[in-house]
Amino acid sequence: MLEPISVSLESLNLGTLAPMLVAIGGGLGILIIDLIKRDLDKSLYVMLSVLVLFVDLGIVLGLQAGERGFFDIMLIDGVAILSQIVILAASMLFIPLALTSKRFHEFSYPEFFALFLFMVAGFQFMVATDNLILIFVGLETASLALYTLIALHNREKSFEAAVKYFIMGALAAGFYVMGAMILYALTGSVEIYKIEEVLIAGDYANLTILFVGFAFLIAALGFKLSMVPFHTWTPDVYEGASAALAGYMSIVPKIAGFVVAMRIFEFMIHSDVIWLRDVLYVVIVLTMTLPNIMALVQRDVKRMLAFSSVSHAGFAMAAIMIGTTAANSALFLYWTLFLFTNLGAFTMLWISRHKESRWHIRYDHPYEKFSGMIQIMPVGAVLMALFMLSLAGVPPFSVFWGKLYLMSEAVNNDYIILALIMAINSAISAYYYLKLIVYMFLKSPEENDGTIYMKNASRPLQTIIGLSVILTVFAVLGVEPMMDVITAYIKVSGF
Amino acid sequence: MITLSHYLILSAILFCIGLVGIYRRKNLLMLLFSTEILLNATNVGFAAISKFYGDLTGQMFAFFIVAVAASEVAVGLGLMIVWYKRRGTLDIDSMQSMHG
Amino acid sequence: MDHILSVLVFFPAVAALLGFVVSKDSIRAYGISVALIEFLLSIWLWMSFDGGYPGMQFVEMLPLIPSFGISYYLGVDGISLFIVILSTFITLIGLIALSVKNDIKNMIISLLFLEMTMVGVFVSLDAIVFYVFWELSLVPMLYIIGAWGGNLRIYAAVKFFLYTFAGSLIMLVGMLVMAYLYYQATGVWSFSITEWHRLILPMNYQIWLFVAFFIGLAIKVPMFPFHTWLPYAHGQAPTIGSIILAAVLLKMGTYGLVRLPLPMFPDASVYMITPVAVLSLIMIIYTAMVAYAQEDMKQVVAYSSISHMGVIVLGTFAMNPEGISGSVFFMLSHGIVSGALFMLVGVIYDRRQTKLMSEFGGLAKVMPRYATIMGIMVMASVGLPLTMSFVGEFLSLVGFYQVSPVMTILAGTSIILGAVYMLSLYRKSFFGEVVHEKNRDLEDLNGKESMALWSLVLVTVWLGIYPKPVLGPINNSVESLVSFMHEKSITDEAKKVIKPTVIEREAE
Amino acid sequence: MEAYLYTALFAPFVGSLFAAMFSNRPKNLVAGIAASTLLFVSWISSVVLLLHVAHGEVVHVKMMDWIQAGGLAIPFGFVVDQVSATMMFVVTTVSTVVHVYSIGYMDHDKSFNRFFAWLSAFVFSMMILVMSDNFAGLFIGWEGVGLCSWALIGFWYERDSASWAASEAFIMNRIADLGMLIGIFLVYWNFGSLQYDVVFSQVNGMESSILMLVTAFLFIGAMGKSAQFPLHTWLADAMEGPTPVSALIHAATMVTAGVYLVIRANPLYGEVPEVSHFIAGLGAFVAIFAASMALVNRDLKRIIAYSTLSQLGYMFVAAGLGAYWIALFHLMTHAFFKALLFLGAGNVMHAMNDELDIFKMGGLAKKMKWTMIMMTLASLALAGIYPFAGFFSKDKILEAAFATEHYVLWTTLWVTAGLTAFYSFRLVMLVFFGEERYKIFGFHPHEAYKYMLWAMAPLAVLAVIAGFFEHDFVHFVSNMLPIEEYHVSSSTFWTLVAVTLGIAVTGIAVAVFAYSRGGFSKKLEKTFIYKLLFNQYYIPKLYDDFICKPYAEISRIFWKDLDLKVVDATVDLIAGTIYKLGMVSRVVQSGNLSNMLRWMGVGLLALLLAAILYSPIR
Repeated sequence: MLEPISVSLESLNLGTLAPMLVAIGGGLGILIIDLIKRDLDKSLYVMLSVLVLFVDLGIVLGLQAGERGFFDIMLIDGVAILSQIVILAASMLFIPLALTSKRFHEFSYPEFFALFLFMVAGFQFMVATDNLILIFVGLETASLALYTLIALHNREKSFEAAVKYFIMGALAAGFYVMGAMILYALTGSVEIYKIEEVLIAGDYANLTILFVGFAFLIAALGFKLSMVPFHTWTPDVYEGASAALAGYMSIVPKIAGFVVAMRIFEFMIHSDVIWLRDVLYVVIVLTMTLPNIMALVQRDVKRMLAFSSVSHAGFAMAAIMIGTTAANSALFLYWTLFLFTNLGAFTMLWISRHKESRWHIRYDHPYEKFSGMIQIMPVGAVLMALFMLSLAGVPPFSVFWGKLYLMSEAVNNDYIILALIMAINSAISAYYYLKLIVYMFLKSPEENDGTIYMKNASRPLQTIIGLSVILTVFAVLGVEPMMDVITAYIKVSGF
Repeated sequence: MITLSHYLILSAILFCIGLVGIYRRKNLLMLLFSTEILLNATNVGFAAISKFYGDLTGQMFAFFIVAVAASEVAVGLGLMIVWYKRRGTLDIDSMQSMHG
Repeated sequence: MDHILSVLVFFPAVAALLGFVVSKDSIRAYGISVALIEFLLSIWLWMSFDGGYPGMQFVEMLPLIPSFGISYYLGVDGISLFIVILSTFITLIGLIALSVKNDIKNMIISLLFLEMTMVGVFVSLDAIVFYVFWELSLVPMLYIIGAWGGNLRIYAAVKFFLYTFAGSLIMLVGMLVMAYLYYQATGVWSFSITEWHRLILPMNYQIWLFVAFFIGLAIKVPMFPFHTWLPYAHGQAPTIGSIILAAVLLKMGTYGLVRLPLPMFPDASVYMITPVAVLSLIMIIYTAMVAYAQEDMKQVVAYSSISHMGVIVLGTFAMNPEGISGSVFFMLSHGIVSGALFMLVGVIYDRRQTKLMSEFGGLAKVMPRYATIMGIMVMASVGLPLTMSFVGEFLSLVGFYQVSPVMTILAGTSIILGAVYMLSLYRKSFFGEVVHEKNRDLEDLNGKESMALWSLVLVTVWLGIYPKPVLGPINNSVESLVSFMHEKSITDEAKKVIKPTVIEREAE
Repeated sequence: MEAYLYTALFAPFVGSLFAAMFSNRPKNLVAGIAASTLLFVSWISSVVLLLHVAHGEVVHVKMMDWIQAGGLAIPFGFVVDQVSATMMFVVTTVSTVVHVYSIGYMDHDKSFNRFFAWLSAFVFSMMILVMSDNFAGLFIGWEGVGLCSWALIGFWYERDSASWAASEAFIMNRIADLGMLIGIFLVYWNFGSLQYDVVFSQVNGMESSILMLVTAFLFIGAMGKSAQFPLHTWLADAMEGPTPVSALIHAATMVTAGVYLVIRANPLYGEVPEVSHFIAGLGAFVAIFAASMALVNRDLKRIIAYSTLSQLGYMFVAAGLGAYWIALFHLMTHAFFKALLFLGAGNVMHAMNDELDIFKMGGLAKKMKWTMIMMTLASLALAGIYPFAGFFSKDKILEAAFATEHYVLWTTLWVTAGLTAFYSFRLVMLVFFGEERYKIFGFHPHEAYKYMLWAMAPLAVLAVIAGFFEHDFVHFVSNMLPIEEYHVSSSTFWTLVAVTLGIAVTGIAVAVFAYSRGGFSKKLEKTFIYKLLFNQYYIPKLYDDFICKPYAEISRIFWKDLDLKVVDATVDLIAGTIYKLGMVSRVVQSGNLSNMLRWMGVGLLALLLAAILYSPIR
């Protein structure tokens, strides 16, 4: 005869759940508003979701590290807070991209914004727990929402992208649960810290099974983080999705994935089990190099950016393999700075998006589209060039500082070879970023009317571009304070 | 007497079936089903392990998996219907517009 | 005026930004006046510079990323001062003689940005800041070559960019390692070059770091076998591009050698003398011969400048005040002379749209003034006494003679081979009868060209006859540098090779 | 005195600048006159200095610092002592004459002004060369004269041969200059200074190996300027320049710079007999070698050029034997009569509108009496006939050779003396006497301007009387240069004189006899010897085939095949390979879903494999 379970409310510590609840509530709210009054303008929903996210962010900032809640499923440590901040900030920066001057199918649906908020909530769940179940749930919530958002773009390619992404995602989910099951079977727990304890207690007994389990998890996360060879979806999905969403995908899901990877791999990396480190090393090198090389031969800027962001993910992943506090801080710094630049770059593509395929049957943004841009739209050309240089890691633009910290971490932990590989990869990557600059500055224009690059450019979008330009160019001034905050958060969460 | 290992073997077999399905089939619907099998294979495993350890976490996980699987089906079917509407086929090879 | 360096660095950049506003037809005047102001500023810097004091002056320090030891740290000593002045001077001259017609606005703006990066490289004492300017300098150059160049311009520009970029990234890794080692040793992060100088490293570290830095710098110099981007860059670049590239950008490499690896890794530098010297010898002789084979005037000058850079590197690795002062001075003279030569080639190119020597002949008859200046500059380039380059070449070779007589003799062949290709160039295109009808009525130098060129001639001869005002400060800094290296070096071999001034100069 | 020194030094420079101002303008007589006057000023101050120095004190000034780096400190310092004073006298004298002469000679040349600019510039550099008080300053002048000779040889640059000869001269000198530079480096690193006085004061301390190196390398430099074998070919080709140039640069002054260097550095050379002997030997060889080529040459100026070469040989013999004052003395006398000879040749060329083949002349004596007289005087001096200048100096050299028991040298020089006498009178005969062949070729010769002749007069006088100043000269230079008395019994002495004079006279006699009878039979020209001599021992051809052509070829190979096809190609290859890899690796991105899923499977399998492999070694 079981006695009834009595749970005191404060032991639940619902505060830890609050951020996600806000997001979800906001999403529901939007749907309800739509029920009450049909076809309201998208700008309303955009601003609503920004506000929701703002509140969300406020609550997140209010949390203090080191709490657990809701049957100890929720874990609010520094990383959780930090990553949520990044996720929310990025979402707030990207959602206004919906305010294009041209009408796009998806934004006419309020569901779009609801789904967007659900997705954010999903990501927040992912990062705010060390329970494999909740990670899974969060991950799937986010992914399912994302599939839909992609599909909502309502072009043939979008559906194709969505389906591909969906099927592969399903397989990845299978891998994930399989991995989780193996770990569960091995340790009798699905909480990472417990798993860690049990493994250490048993001094990593029967490694093979453990490795197999981790193999599945790596595969699953590798899919999310677009690690080679699980990256194949990335270019297609980026190409299929709208530039705005592609930019979003290049930042937010990855940061969530990084956090999960951090939680799952960190203890193993610090142990004397070299397997994980070596495997990650190989994966990382592959992920940095292969997409880099493939990006060389791309003909579409967006697709090129997709490959490049895969390569950047490889860079960041290196930090997780290195695994020191400084390295993890460097990861967050790198990704934030990368966010600034990528936001700008994708927005530049987004404002020049046309409904009809004007330059190329398949591509929206072939290189030829930008040829001679300096002649017809100097400002745009210069801005785009800035973002490209930043991505190429030319100082003093934002990404350079991220690279600097990452490489220095690699050096400091005696991964000199890795640092050199990073250097060489940056050199290679310079080529395809340069290619766009060459087209913009050194080729003669095909068009004569600069406005074609501004078709979508509404005031908000221009604001966002301006913002990201400032952030990109003057990043150096922000590095120090950002680094302080990041390191503080990372320290308390003991990574 | 059926022990844990039997269950695990069963789940492993189911998982492999799922995998094979994913790799062999050319029809999106079949792929969808295969992923379902994949997920449910692990359900068996989770249930058995949680029985073995005598704690409920595994079963909880199983339930969540079921839930997620369901929603996946929802989304997946939706996508496929749209695709079928547009292309009149669910053959994988029908979608290769993006490559290189 | 203790922020004069910041002003020097950022004045052109600000001016460039404002330049977007200036209207197209008056942008040229704008550019020239900005360059003039910048040049006067640099002259003022020289005037207020204390030539007697060997150390860093006008130091500015502003922490950028304190926790990582990166700070905005500027300063000049005798070594960098004059290269700064060279950059501002050459930019001014280049702008005066500027002859491009299309997109002149973009050209001038990018030139001003380029000027910022050049000055920045030479005054920055923080490795990262140095690196920032170093990399930034590629961008405007890429644009200049790529947008105003010849048929292969894009290939040349991209090659130039990627080649240098790749090299400098390796140097960046070296810098990070250096910083880490410094951290290990002292417990604080610092990218300050002057701080790094004080760090004494074990031999094996020194060698690896030396290699890392050397690759980055050697590509810029450009050392054989990394030199192949240069002929393309020069061959395709517009005149102004070649002038700046040859006069200043190449100097970044050799200046970097003096500033970074030598004081940081004296032992490794000594250890590496032979391989480096061999490379330089190949540069000197091989490229001189290649220059002789060229059919294109500009290519001759391009290869000749590679050959001369070889002598500069050699002088740098002489490890004694004579050699290093000589090489630093040679940097300046080579800047002036090669700049002038490229400008001269540009003059004829503007008139005939070709640079092939076979197209010319008898120019001395048609354009006597042009021929005169060309003659002077040719003679300067072959290192005739009483021209600037003799002082540099002589000192470099004197210095290196102490290290290895045999190699010096080989290097000395540059004065012979130089004469061979330069005279054949002059003979082919200026002597003989006028063969091509097109050449009959070429107009001689016009006002702005003569002004620009004569000022270069003036400098060449003045500093050839009385180098003291420049050589003095350089020598002071170099002497302290050398004695510092001598103190710092750990291996006996290095102690032996690195010779501070031994012979007392007669007091005057 | 300093004022005189600076005047002597800079007057030509001012002249040069003045003329240069008009260089691109049409002919302007002022340029020539001004330059000449300024040179005359310079000559006067040189003479003043000469007399001043004669009292034994030396003028030494330091104008300003030049290069100061590390331990190296080079000032612009000038010294006027007996040696440099002599040189200054010679240089200014000859060049003044040549300047005045040129006003007439270049009369019709459109680049009249440019000519004087360069000519004065040359004198200026020559003055620096001889007056500098350190090796670096010497080198400045050294290169300066090289530059000017380049410009003056190539003065008529439209002529391809001229510009070629100019380049050849410059480059050959450059080769030697490298040796000189190395010598200077050696001096610096071993003596710690480049000042003559500092260096020479330390000579005793030095070990001979270093001294040997120093002297050897310095002498390489000398070989270039003084066109000693094997660097002699440029001198003959240098005759492409206007004749006054040949007179001034390639007879009287520049080519003797090498000799001057050896004399100037006699404290060094005195210490190393090996090198000195080599110098003497080479000198003797060149003497006869050049004379032999002069025997058969048909070119008026080249003959004189070769004779210059051979006389330089004499000087080096003297210097090599340690008889530095004799070398200097011969240098001086030779300057006078050789310049005179050239200027005469100039007149002849004018008369024959620049025809140079002496076999197209003849019988010009009637038309141009004075020229004939002066050239004969000069030839007599050259041949070393008493009482002409050449006799004293040349005879002393032979005596020195004999007295120091270098009989081989003596014999060589003795034979050479005969040859000299022969070819110079062969020239005189063919040009001025015998049948008037020029009529066949339709020339209308005429005597040169009066003032040109007057300009030559001083040289003529000097060529005659210079020899008699021998003893004053000895006394004059005695406190600079070692003077050793040769102890030969007076009988031997007189026999020597007799023998020398004998062969000289014989030579002359043969020449006069043969060519007054219309020369030797044509058969001789078929002989191998003749061909050999006529083609200058095929040495120019040799250089062309084994140095110039291969060099050009190798350069071309380096460029086309090495630089482009190997070095650059490798770089592009690397880049290209990476790009191709990109092309290849696109297959991963086939866009087919099942394919993409397969890749995920591959990844998983790889991971599992790694798991299995690693599990033993955790």
